[in-house]
Amino acid sequence: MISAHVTTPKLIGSWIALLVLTFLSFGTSRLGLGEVELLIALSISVAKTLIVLFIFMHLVEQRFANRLIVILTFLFIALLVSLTVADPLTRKTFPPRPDPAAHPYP
Amino acid sequence: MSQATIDADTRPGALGVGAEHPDYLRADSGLRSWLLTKDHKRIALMFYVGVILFLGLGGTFALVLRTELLTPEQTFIDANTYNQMFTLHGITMVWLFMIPAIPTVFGNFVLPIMLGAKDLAFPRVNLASFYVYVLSAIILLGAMLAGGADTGWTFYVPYSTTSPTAVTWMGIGIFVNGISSIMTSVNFIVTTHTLRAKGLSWHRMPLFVWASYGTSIIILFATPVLGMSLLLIAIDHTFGLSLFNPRFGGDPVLFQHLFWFYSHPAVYIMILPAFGVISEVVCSFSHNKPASYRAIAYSSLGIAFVGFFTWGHHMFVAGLSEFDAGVFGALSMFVAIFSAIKVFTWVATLRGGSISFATPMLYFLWFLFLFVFGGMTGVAVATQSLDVHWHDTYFVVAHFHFIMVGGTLTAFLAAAHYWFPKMFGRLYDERVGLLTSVAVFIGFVFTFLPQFLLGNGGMPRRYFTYPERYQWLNVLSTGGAWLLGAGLILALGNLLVALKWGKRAGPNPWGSRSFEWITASPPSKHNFEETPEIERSAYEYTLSEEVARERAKAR
Amino acid sequence: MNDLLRTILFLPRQASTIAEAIDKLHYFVIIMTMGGALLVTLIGGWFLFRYRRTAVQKDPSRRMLGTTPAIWLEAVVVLGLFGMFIMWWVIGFWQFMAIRVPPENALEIYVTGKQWMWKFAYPQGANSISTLYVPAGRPVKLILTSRDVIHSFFVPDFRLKEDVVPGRLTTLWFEVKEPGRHDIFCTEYCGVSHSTMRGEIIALSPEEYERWQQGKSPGPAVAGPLDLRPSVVTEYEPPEPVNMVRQGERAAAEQGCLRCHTLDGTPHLGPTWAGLYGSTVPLEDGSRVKVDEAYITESMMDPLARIHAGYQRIMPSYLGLIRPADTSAIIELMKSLRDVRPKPGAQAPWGTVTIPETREGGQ
Amino acid sequence: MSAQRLAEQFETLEKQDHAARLGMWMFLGSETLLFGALFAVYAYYRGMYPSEFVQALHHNSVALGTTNTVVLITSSFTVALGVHFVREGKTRLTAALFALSTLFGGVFLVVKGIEYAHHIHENALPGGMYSFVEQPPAGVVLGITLYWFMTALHGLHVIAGMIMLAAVAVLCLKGRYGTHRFVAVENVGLYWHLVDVVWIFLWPLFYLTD
Repeated sequence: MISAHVTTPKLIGSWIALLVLTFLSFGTSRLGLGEVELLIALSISVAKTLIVLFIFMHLVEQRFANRLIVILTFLFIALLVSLTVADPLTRKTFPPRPDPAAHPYP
Repeated sequence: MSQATIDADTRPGALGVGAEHPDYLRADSGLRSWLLTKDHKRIALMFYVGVILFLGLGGTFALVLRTELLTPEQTFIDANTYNQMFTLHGITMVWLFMIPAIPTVFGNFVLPIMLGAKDLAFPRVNLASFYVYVLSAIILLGAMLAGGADTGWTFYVPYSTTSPTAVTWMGIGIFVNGISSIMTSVNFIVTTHTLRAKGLSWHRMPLFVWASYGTSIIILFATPVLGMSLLLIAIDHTFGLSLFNPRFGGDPVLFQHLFWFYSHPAVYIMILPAFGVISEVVCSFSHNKPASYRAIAYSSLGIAFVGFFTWGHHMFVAGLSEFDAGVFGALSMFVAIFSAIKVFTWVATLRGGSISFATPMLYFLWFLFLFVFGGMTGVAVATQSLDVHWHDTYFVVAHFHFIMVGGTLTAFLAAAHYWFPKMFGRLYDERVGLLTSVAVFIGFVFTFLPQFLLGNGGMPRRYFTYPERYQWLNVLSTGGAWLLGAGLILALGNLLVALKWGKRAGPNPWGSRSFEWITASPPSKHNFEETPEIERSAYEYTLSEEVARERAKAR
Repeated sequence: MNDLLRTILFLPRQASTIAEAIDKLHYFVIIMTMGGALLVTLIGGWFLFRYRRTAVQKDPSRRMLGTTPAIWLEAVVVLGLFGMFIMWWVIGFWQFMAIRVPPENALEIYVTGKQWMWKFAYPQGANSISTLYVPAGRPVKLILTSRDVIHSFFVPDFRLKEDVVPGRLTTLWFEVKEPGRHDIFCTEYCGVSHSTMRGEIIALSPEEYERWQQGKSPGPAVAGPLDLRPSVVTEYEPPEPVNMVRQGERAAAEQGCLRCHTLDGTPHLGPTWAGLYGSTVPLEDGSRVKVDEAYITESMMDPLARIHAGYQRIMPSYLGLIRPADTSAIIELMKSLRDVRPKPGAQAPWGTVTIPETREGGQ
Repeated sequence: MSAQRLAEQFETLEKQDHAARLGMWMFLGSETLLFGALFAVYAYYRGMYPSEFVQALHHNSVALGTTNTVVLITSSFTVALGVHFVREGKTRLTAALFALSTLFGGVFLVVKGIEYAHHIHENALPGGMYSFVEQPPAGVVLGITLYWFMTALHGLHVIAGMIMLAAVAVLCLKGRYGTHRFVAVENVGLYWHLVDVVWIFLWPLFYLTD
């Protein structure tokens, strides 16, 4: 069952990779790129998460069932976030109109 | 017709696997052996008692509600009590009855036996799940006594955060209840993965297992979201967290998103196990393999998956953006397809069978009508322009009661009769069973068909008083509710009587090929001495019963 | 046919222009639903009878063990059904968009829901409680908001409904076909007296409506079926003779708007209101925005969100401090000033300004 | 020893261990959805009030947040090492590494506490208690409330994880775990990694917002 084994050098390597990615993320956030920044930061976070999942959490050497759980988890979070956020973001743009509903009102 | 058609297994010596051991009911005695048991069958029975009690409580609330609605103005309770009643009816029925009902009682009892396992993967977690359920029930009952709640089971903000009732404790109670559900579902999934008997591949499993698997996946991923949203309500109610408070720019619609992300899949948590039961009942009584095993099995997973995409159709008029409404409307149509596949496959399974007409089969017939009608009105209310009129009227009430009562409760009753011989080793009275089934159906139709018309007429739900023009339909509905209540009590009485005075049942009174019927009725404590070796699927009706038994070697 | 089905299905009158189209879809959907359920049940029942065990034992040829059932048939039926469902969706969504997008020239009326009554504010300054007067044969756009919890504005005769959400403005539009009276229900549970939160829409002929607006006929007599009277008619408030624009001027003075904004185009701390409504103004971030109700409301409630270029970020938020009626009155005031030309060459005078202390979130 | 710990319903130890791992993964998946709901709230409000959110989170100390990120990643690394060594039977090393990870968890909480104290001092409190006069607009309060709620919930998970890590460290010393039995150690490790993963997302959302 265990095909790829997680070894000490691999663990140390991933640790260093995680720290490097952390500082990369920190560095890009200082550049002042605006909205793209968030996207970059989140992509880096996803990369870090994958390292933690596959190496630290040994997903690389486990059965598919466990990976399936991870896939489903991410899928459902993505679903929840995207379909929920689509609501406020499209209130004014579809159909295009000045929509008083998008604004706070006592 | 009734008794003659049941091939009661009367051959001497054929007492089923494990008959030489004392059955699980007699294996140990004393209160301790029940309360601290790790036996999945005993835990199932304890859940059985619990859910029946809460069915009674929720049903009582419902009868009070219906009686109050006999007249357009106040009949015998005041508005406040009425509002409390429908809230408590919803909370009790959804979280204390519907969601645990089939999985924790029949799932717990038969799922391990179906897989040829001695127990669930985590027996202690299973017991803990029961006690967490009891704890949640105590919290909820305590909250009912200490102020109740008048928010409706949907807990919409900002009303729920400002309501002077015990909303906080209701929220916490439901949160705890969710933990219990999650524990059961983790157990089911792990058991299905790791404890299948030798040779029992995925495509040989009984269809009930597939349905339970799908249900468990929904519970696992949807319940935490409900837990979080109710926790936010509870904290808001007590400490003023104000995350949805318009004063600070919060949007009450966001709460509805979170709530329905759980509560729409929750509908499938309630109906999927019912599908599982119906699949078993249909195949067992028509002595036929399912017209398409894979269609039923995969559509369970399909429903579990697609059920997550459709929550927005509860919010078409709630201030949802038109774009989101369109997306959710289209996605909602897909779920109906999976349900349709199931229904057609069941009907096709009947064709060419050899059908014995016992009580569970009659319940199946009711289920067919009620579920198809309820399900198609579901597609109707997901049609946006129609939903604008129907939303939050009695039409919606009638629709989901067709699914929940007409679907799940009917299937629960079918399961209660179908597995009764397995659980208690006795047969119930078939004639009384058929009669009560008819009473339940007629009562149901009279209760909820008029409510469709009320909804068309525009009567909003949760109305304590209503315009006079709606009265005659309400009177019909109330009458039906009483009949339904009476039918349920009679059905329960019939089963209780059979518990002591019923005829002894053999291991396989229905002549089913599914694996839980290999063991003795009632099964011994460990179900099987050794893991069985399975060389056939659960629906091999082309084989004679002896051959079928040989190809599922068990000891 | 229409009337027959409508009566059988217990549907109320089709009083709005879109009601009939919606009902046609309704008939189709409900007939298919009922028919589908009956068909499936009958086929199931027929199989139950034909393949009953006693009969099969007598005549084993009925038993079709091991025959492959017609999966293609199921596939065809399922695909057909799916096609039908998608058709429902297409028509339903089409109609939904028609329900949701108001025409340009609609008459705007502000609706405020509170526990447990409806309040209506008309552009010309009139107010009413529980009874909404609208002209027949003309599109009316309701701008809805709530003072406390979520309510829902439901008119069964129009087949229309929209939730009334605190903190937001939602809209609903309709065109009544002819004069008459129609029920308003609240359909979002809102507390003890939820079921008595009812009201009435009285549609008047355009002439009658005009007369009513001028205060000449406070309670026009309109024929309508008896049972359509709301069971609880709360207080009736005769339309105020006060003009909405006057009310706006009063509110603007009371709220202190006029300390920074002028009405005649004189430059001051904030943009002048003269000619502002309907114009397109530059924003700080370089984009431009059309000054409409949405932008004005936003600027009152959340002024720093999108600030007019060239002005300081000094305006306090009025969120929670100003009544909705005043908000709409101020907007009406600004509308009335849309044709006043601002004085040319004016720039904001940069003076030393103390930032007004805000009370936002202070509790 | 290993025969004893095989529960009656399992055929082999391998299956039993697989069951324990799968159960843990499912629990973690469920737990993640708990945070998922809050991420959805965050995304929804950030979409509605982009500039207010930036403003609200502006005074979060990036330095402290980044320190915490490094601390938590390192603790995750030590836990991973510990799990690695328990499989090789070096239980004393595992105990030491887990104790070190618990210590890192403590450092994380102390830094978080310093931040909280700073916020309390500024009156940047959640919900109705908010009274940080410099930042009035509506969305800001939501940003601060979310910050408090999400980090506090994460903090609770850190505390729970620390208790489990410490318990496993003690049991390792007592010789409960070793080459014959390590799935429980793995599962506690998995839990701690989840805490780390959640923080990996919280950090950019609440600290790198300028």
